[in-house]
Amino acid sequence: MFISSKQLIGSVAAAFALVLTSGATSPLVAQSVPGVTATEVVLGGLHPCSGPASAYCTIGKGAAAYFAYVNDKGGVNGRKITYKDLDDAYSPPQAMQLARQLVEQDHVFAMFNTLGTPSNTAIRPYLNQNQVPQLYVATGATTWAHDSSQYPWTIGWQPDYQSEAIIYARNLLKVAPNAKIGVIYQNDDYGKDYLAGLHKGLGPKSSLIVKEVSYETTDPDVSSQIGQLKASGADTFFIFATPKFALQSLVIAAQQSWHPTIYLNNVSANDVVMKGATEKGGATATAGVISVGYLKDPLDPRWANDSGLALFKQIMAKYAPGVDTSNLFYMYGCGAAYTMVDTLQKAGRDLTRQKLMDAAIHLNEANNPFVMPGIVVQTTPSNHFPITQEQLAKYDNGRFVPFGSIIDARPIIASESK
Amino acid sequence: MSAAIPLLAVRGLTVRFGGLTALEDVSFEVTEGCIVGLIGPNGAGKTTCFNCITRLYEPTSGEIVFKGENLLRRAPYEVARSGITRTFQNLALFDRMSVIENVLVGYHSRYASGNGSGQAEEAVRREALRMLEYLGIAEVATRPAHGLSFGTRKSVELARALMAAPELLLLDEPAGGLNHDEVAALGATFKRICSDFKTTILMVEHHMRLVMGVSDHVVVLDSGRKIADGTPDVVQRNPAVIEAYLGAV
Amino acid sequence: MAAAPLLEVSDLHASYGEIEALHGIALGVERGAIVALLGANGAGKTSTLRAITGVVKTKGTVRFGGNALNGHGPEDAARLGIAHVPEGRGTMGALTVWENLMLGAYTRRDRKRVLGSYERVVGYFPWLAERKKQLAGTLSGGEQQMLAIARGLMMEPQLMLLDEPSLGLAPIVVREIFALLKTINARDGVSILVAEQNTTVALEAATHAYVLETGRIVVSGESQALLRDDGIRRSYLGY
Amino acid sequence: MQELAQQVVSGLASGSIYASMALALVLIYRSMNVINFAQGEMAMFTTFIAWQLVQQGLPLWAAFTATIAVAFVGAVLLERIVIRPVERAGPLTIVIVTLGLLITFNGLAGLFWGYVIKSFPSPFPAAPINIGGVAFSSQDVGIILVSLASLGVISLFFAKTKLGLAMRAAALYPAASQVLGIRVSWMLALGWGLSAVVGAISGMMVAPVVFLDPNMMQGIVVYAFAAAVLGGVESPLGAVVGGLILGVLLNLLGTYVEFVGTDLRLAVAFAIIVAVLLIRPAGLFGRVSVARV
Amino acid sequence: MRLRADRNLAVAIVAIVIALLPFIVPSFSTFELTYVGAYAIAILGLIVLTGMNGQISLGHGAFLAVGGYVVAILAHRFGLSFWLSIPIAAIVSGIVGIGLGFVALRLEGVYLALATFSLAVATPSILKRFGDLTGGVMGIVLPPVAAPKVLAGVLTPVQWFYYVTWAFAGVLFLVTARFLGGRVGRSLRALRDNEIAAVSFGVNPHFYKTLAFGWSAAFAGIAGALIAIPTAYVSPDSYSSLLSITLLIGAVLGGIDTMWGALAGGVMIEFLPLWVQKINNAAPSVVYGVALILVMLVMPGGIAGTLLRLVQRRPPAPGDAVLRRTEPTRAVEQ
Repeated sequence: MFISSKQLIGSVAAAFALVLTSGATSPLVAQSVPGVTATEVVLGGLHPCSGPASAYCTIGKGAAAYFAYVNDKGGVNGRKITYKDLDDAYSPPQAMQLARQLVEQDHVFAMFNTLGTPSNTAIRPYLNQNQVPQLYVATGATTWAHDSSQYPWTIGWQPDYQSEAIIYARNLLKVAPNAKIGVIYQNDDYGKDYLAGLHKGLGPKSSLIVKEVSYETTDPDVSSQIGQLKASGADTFFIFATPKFALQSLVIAAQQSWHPTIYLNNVSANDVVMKGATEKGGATATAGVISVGYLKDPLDPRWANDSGLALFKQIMAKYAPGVDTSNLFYMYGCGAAYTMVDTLQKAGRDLTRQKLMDAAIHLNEANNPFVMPGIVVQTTPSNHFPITQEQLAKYDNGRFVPFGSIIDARPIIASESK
Repeated sequence: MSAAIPLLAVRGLTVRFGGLTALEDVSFEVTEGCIVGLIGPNGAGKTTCFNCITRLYEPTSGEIVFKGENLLRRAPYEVARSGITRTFQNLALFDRMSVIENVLVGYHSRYASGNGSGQAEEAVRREALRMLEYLGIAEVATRPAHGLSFGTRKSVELARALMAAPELLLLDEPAGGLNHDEVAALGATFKRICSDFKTTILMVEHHMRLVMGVSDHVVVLDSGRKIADGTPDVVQRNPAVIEAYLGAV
Repeated sequence: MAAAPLLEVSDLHASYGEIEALHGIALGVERGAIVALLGANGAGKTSTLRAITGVVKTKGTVRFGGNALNGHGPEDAARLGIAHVPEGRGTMGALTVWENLMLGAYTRRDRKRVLGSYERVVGYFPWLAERKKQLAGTLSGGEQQMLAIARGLMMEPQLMLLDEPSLGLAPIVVREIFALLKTINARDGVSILVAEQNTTVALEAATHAYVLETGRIVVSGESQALLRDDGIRRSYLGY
Repeated sequence: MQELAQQVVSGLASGSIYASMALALVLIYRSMNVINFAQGEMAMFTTFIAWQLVQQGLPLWAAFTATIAVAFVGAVLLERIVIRPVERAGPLTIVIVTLGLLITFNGLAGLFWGYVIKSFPSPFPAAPINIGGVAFSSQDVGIILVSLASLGVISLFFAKTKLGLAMRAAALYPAASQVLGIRVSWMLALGWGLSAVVGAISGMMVAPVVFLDPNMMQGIVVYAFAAAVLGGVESPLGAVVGGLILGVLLNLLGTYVEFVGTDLRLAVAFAIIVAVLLIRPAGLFGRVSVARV
Repeated sequence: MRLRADRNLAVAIVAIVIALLPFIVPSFSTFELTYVGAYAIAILGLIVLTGMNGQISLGHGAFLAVGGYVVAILAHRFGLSFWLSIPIAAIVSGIVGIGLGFVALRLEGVYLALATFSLAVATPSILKRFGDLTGGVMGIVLPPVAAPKVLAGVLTPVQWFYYVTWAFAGVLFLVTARFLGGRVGRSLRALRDNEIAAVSFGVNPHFYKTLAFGWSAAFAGIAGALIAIPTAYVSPDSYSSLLSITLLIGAVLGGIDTMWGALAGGVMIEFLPLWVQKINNAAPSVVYGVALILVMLVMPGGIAGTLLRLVQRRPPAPGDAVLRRTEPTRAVEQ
């Protein structure tokens, strides 16, 4: 138990040197892998459960429920998963300290699904330096994949925001090449990544954008922003917002008698938002809203008889009783946890961190029960975006109706990286 | 009364708060080396007058000249450095600080005056202790100022005011709340202070025996106006003073 | 003495935080009497009045009309019929004259009888009726003192406690106020305990007086006798 | 021109949100010279109670009324239990205690109701109103009217009722009020109760617009502070007018001043608070009090 | 005199414990204790400002941001080592603090709390607005800390920076103790206890109040730098209004009347969020909030204040200007 930090850092440094020179696994590390015993594998994660971003707390709970289910079924390769999920309050300094605690005190084998771009950005250098896998982070920034050569121990999971925006842009260029576009985006990494994606997707036709306005999460409402967009004469409205502000945007646009074609980002394209907006703004507020999906929305009647959804409900009922399962974040947590378990499985009985990372960049998971059928969670050593496929859908009469086939953003990303 | 230049001259002092007139065209002088009593019924404007001299109130009109210099041009915190300090009617000690620290704050204006700035903290502390001994309260030096008896608190205030080595010491009701033995002793203390510290005293006081006993000169205010000014004997016989304040004896 | 006095105070101690301000006061106010409480600034006059109505923390006994008062707050003293006109008059400058008067009758429910009291008070101070919409803060010092007394009367009290009614007032106004107090006392049978520094005026109005010094009663007696005693005057009253 | 009108109208709508919250802040400030940092969270919490009651099948107006009652009683109890012991304490203690309440209520709401936004029913019809190209909702009009109505009721209460008069007296002159038989300490509790009622009304008016979640009020409360300071923190009328001015001002600055844009609104609110406190500390409608020593 | 000897002994013991800790506790604890040191410095500034001088600041997170960003920008743009950038952070933050101090001169008690609170809330959006300088929402990644070559085998980078932080803390504590014990500290406290009396004795309120603001802001700037360096990352999300609130809460919980309060407060800020998570994982903030209220009701002097009182067997202090309300002085005299 008691290892002086000097020894630890020393051995890590030695291991690092060995890996660099030979590419082989260091015997030092192989001897005893942190967080792994014959019966247990310890994972760590950070989600904000206090402070302004607490809504995301449920993602961790969803993942924990799935792990509990797996453990009851015998675990992975005979090992039970212990998931230490801590509250970092969405604060990077706190995330840094908790990550160190998880790595150095709790000896986690890997970090799994830490939420938020700021927190993950803060802990990424530390985890990579110490060769601790930082898996399936819960943010759609492109940096997790794009900077994988610098940070090989880090990988995302969900479709990145830029690709999503590119999908919208391509769709728009096809159906309305002369649209006048107004955009509202959240003034942070999340909103700006979407905006950047939109610009990339439009390419030379970026001039179609007639007005971009941002909001802060501290803004009470966005009526001023919507008024500006309406006044700009835009006929197409991109909403890159979190649910609360997406909902407000939809309702306020309707109330200001502005009825553009609306593209709504995936995070906010859920039942809470759409039902709420329909209720407050009338059917016209939501009719024809275009979005994409990759998870199975528990409220979508399409999945009423789906076995994946049945499994989800069964797991939540047993391991997270009493929670509101219509919250898509639980589904997200389960989906990511499924991939995590899958990865552990693939990494084999003889677990090392290196093997785990190898498995993570050789994913080919066509059967994740929580994501839409046809979407394959897939990675290669040269492609670190696990989910790149999304399904366009249009809101019609109380639900999103898919149209067209599943679009894979992978070719876009590939051309993008060049 | 000598014909020397007055240490302090108050000329035509008028103070109004909103519609209330607290002082109306009050003029008097304080000569160096004497004890001047400022008397009058409660609410006559005595403390207001003090507050103007220490620059806590901005007079509506009038002039206050100290050592030939117009005090009204000074900021409130510069008055102490000019050589005027005071005590307060309702006691204004720094409650959460110890007695000695209270007294040390009294030294503050002397740091800035140049001659004191070189003096080491320890020396200043010793001087403060001596001051407490002088007033007979050295044993409470390290006690916090709150929780001391009323009389002791008044002594601490006096020590703090003296610590600034003032040329003019303003005492606001020094006898208030003291019993008659203590009041009797107070008169002697003031005379001693006057000679030991070369300090001129201007005091607001109700206790007539004390005022008349120690003052060289008495100024009487009533309802914001000066109604009499002179030696104790003269003032005591002034019909206006008897009418307004002393009552028929 | 036949009946127990209206107000009976014995061995009353009062303290502010750690500092004791009163060290065992004993005094009584007979029904219908005017009693003066004399002493220099800081002698404990205000504290005594405050201790009687329970504004400060006390030890000892205060009995009013047969009820033990101490241990209760000043609100209860008011409800039992003690009108305390505090030091500095306590007139509420930001409120109108009318509002001040109505607050005096705060504890009373019968609106008709409150209006009756108002009529009687206006009888004493006719100017109040004309200026009832005026803000109390714009009244002169003497008028404010009278308003404070009027407000106390709105309570229909059995006992009025007055704290330095002469404070800051011209001698002629002081005399007017004390004359009024005597009238009120005579006509309405309100007993009065008045704390004063203005010894002469107070002793002339009062039947009985107590002299306080540093929280203790040092002298008491008939006011006429005290007024005649030069020794007492010189020793304790300071002139 | 049409954009200008639209911005002014939606500024008034947002402003009325700030105004209704500022009104609640002013009520507490008037009764005990304290800024209740938890005011917004208390409003949010009571709005959740209303939401819960509606979920249980209560008609909206019944839930509304019940919530107001709960808010009043709850706040009075809160004052008795938590605030009273520190009633005479200095500003720092009270600031910390109200911050503690802020944290607690926020956490409790998250614990009970989660962080997923909830749609709160509106008592006003959903159909938008469109006058000459300027569109707004009847909810916007409703909030303005309710704010003005609250202001009217409060003003009448303080001016015309015995209890209101006693509350004013107790706040301004606690010592003098006590000896008149006014139970000053209970008046403070009553002040908390009233401001919680105004806060609850505010929350229930605001929730249909901004949607209900535990952090609903965090963005609003700073603007409510600014509105209260702008109008004069002791003046209910000032709170309402300050809120409306602030709403319009922020919208116009955000729309027409490139530098401010939509992302420096908070900084503008901060600047307004500081500027008003420096230039006219009593605000637009407050009385300038004479400082005495 | 015995008291002073006791105090010196206590200081020596604490210093020795702090010096030995890295060799006793595991590395990540050393890392956490580094933050304790940084928070203690920030709280020390608040003790000077709020505890000693009576000015309430709910906006010190802004100064932490200034400190953190100065270090980050200097390191990122110019590769400046933190030996140089930390003092610069202190100076820049101090200057900003003096600027705010001028504003604060006109504000009292609750008003100052209100104004500074709104600053705290506005800080992240201001940081984002000037993205060219601050890296906008993505923030700035700092290079990792490395121990100097001579110490490479002796101290790990974590231990090294622990000592750097605590060395700063030690020096700042000593400097603060020196100043607070003398004329400056007396003047600050005199202004807090009774501004009118203090002014009457020549204490310049503008100078000392502004000084206190600048002083505490400079300390917060250093703390911000010392937090940013081991975190190796600054972003607007690190400086939410919650940080400012937490700092003041830490100061009050620790004990705002005594310099020991800075230590206790630093420990509180660092570990309380962890402890409350352990008590109730579902709603940590409820535990946090309730605990805070209880502490204020039960021990208004904070942890250090209460402990000191027990040790010295002193009665509770009365009439504090900040902790207790002073009745507004209404003039009797006209």
